[in-house]
Amino acid sequence: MRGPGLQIATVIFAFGIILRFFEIFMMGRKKNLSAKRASGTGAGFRTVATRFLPADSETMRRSIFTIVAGYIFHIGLFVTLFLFVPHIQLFDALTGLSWPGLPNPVVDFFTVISMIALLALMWQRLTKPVLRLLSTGHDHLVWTLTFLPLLTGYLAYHHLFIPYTWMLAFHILSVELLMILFPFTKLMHAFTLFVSRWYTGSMAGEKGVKV
Amino acid sequence: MANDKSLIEILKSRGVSRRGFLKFCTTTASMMALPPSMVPAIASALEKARRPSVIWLSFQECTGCTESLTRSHTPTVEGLIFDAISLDYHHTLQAASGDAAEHAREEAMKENYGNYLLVVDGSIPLDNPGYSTIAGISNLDMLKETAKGAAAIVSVGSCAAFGGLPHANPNPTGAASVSDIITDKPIINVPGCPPIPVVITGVFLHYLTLGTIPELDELGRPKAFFGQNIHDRCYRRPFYERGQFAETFDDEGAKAGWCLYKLGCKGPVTYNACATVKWNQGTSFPIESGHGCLGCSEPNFWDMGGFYRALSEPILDVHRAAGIAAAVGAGAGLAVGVVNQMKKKRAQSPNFFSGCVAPVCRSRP
Amino acid sequence: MSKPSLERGINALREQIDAPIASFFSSCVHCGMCADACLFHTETGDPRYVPIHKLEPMRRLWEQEYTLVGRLKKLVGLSKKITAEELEEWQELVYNSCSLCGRCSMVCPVGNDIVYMIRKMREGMSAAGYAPEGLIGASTRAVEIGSPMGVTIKAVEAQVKHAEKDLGFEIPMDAEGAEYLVLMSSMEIMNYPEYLQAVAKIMNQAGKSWTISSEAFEATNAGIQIGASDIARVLVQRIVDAAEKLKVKTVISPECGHAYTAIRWEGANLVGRPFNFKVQHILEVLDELREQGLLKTEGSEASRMTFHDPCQLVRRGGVIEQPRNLLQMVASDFVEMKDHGTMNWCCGAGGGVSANEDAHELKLTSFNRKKKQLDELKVDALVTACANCRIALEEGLEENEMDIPVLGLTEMLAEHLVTEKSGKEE
Amino acid sequence: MTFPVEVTSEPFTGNVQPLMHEIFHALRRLLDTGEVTVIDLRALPLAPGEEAQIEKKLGKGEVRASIDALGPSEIVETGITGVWLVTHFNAEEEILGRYIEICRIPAILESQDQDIEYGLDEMEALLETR
Repeated sequence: MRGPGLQIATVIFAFGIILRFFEIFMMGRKKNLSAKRASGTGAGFRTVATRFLPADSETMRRSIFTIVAGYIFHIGLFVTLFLFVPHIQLFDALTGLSWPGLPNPVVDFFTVISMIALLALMWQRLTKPVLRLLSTGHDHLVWTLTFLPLLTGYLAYHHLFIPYTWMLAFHILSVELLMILFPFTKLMHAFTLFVSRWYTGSMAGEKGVKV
Repeated sequence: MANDKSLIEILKSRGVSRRGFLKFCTTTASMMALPPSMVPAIASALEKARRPSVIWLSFQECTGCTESLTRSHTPTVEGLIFDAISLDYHHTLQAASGDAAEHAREEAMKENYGNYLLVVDGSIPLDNPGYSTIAGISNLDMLKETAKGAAAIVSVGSCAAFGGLPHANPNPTGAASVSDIITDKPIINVPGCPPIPVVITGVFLHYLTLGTIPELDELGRPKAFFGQNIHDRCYRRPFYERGQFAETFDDEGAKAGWCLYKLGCKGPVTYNACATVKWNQGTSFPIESGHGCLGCSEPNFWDMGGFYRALSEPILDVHRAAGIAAAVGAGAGLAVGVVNQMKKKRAQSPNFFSGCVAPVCRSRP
Repeated sequence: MSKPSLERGINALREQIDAPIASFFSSCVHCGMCADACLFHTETGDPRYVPIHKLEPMRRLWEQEYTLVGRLKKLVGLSKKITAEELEEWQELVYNSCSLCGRCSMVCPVGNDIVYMIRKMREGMSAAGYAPEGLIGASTRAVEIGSPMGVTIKAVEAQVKHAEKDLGFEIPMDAEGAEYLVLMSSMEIMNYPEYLQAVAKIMNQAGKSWTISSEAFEATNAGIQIGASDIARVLVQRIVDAAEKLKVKTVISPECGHAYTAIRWEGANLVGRPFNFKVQHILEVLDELREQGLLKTEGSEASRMTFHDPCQLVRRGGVIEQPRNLLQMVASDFVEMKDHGTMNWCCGAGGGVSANEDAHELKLTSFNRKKKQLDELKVDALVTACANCRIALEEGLEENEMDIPVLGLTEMLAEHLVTEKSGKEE
Repeated sequence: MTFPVEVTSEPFTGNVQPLMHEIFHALRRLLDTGEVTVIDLRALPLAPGEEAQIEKKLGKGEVRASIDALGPSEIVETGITGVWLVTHFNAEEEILGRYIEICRIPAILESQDQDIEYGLDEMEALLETR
């Protein structure tokens, strides 16, 4: 039932990610000649860590919906992707790294809240004026690419609608599609956000500002 | 070729009481995966059933299917079934050999044209007919010829049903399944390597008693036996749900009977009755004996990436390909990066860099 | 010299796009959180003012020219070219509705420094000729006359004379070998002459040698605001030349936000070499003097006060604790606004907005943010350390009929200096 | 790597308890309407030991019968009157099937009309030879 899809997807994924990093880093940046207050390197890493939390409680209050739904979605996705035992088994086979998983009903719960959060975020995207203005086909494509593996995985696990084997095939296909398009869409943020945070943190750190 | 006697008469002639017949019907229902409430219907059907003629062809096979069948529950119930059918040709089991055997086949075909049941085990080589012949007749020719007059075909075992081991990569003989070749006859696939014996007899019984083809899934398998996957009916399923897995065949988890998913069990994608019907007179089935399911009743099970690799692991090696892709990505990235830098440099040419000194800015385009 | 044109604008953008920008655009998922951090959006509700949207033409250029996929899309005609009309439309977004305050850069969950990009976007906008008249005028005056407001050295000299009369001692002009070179903003020269006197008093008390330069008195830099690095470089170069000529150790940036950014952080990068002198904001100098015990004050203001952080000093400059240390010396009832320090809200007039008449209405509307902050605190006075903020705050308060005086921190400190007489008594 | 969760010594399917409930309701139906229920133990996924568990729970009753037709069969009334355990063996004493029957008496125990007819014939023959 399974063919070379994963191989193709992994190849494109690996190719794309490396290509994109080269594309980004080779744009270069000018050396900062001003007198630094501190080295930016450490400050960059500090921001990489601190940006996992909202800037302050007021920001939290102002953007509560985006932050809460965003957190739930990302945590749910993380648990589903990395703590479901069959997934760990796949990572083990691909990378040789293994770690303990969670019981299936727990993973199931996280999958569900992750999907609910994604739906909520889509609802916000379709109704909030700022997001309506910002959103493009790209945003909806990326949303769909993320939602499909969750949905098909959930349906396959619960044996809903069509036979398990078929749903599993759709699940695998949806993940492969996600992998293929990942490097060339804003899904890439999963990697580049660390780069972005580091740049911002280090530039501010050189000025003695914690961001 | 006495097709005149009904099953009940045979039983009677063997001194089987009505009570024995009832017992037979009860276990038959069980075998056909029918509920006990169907027993009276089976009984009345069996009373009327006639002996059908059966021709059994063995092609590229290992005789494992026949072994499985003949070792089952000997010599009573299934034995009776074989008494009930008229097995006119089976080159492993029949006493006759050579011309006499082939003659028997031709005779049976002629006499029961349009009514006999054709059973096939083994796959058919398409590359070179010489790979497998019987009495100088290629498997392909024999199948086509025999299938013509058959009422229905039962493909016993994964080889006949899906090509099986001969079909495994790189498929040196060009092995094909029966359904790859015969398209104009009802075909019942009874895959497995070998199939569960009572499943084989169950299918025969269904045809014998009800005279119909059982309800089949999209792979031509009777839903009664292949309707649910091993995983869903596995007694170790709760361990899967709780995330308790045996990591090796001799660790504590293995001893405690935890789920064998990580050790390559193909239960989740394998449709068969092993977990309920079990093997060796209901003694156990592979998972109960501590080994994962191989998925032997599924097409291409031999090429599913390895019996001891978890289902979610990739079939093909991706490391090398991914490594090469990453290197190509780096090369392409380097090239794109250099082109970008050149473009940036061009944009920096003094002509432009002199830029928007104020007096000029005042004259807007 | 070539005329501004779309081609030149696009070329300028091509040149500006660097690795951080490529990473930022790759990371943005259009979550819209920057909208909640931008006072031009929060106070108007206009969705067009969501910060990341202000960069859309630049983002497209990056995608089309610097990514493989963008190139392919361009090749098959799937991408929209950047047009002059589009840049014209964006002028409002890039200049009127952005004060370069950088609050959006603080909240972006993927860590994009959005204002870093706006600063660079303006390079393209000005090269293409789509910059506000007000800023073009200011830049022209800065280059031709020496000050964006048209203040000449004569006005400075007049002010110096006036101050010397008031103070009773000489203000050093072009004094070689002084420790400090004091710069001013035209705003201070024209509207807040107290600043120069305050600095003179403090330096005098501290016994520090200092000077002003007849060749480089103006600290502000219209080139930074309009986004024209060549102008910015010319203006910074004047200061560098003067500082080197006078062999000063430290150049003091006045109470002005963007001037500090221009000299302290962009200066060396604009002239292309590190400075051989230090650059400090006046508050940094004062805080150092305080630490050394050279800044002595007496008495304190009893009225309830708060401090408005100039964005370029806190978020973009790193001068955060100094004003608080200094205020503690002279204000007994100092309270913080809810959002302060690096999370403060802009006065609404930074980044060239104050010099841009097109942005006048928007500036007044966005002042509502500050008004709300002040209403919560009910203060008697507002202290700040940026002449531009100060003007904007005064204007906003007047518009809203709020009777709160706005004070410059340096002047406030100078007013509380221990006089020579009381000093002797101690 | 294993996930530390409390381990029960025996694997279980969780099917025993529902089965007991099914038997309970079948027994009530038998009393109320006379309806007979037969449960095929082979059609249920049961873990090793679970069948024994069921047997143990139901206990042993008063009646125990054996049949010798096409191999032996064993019919035992469990400790719950009306609940029978029927096991069919082949001639080699291998189990062919196990059933729980909820009835007054398992049908297999009743003498069958056809067999009675043969009996009559044999009786006749017996009497004639006499």
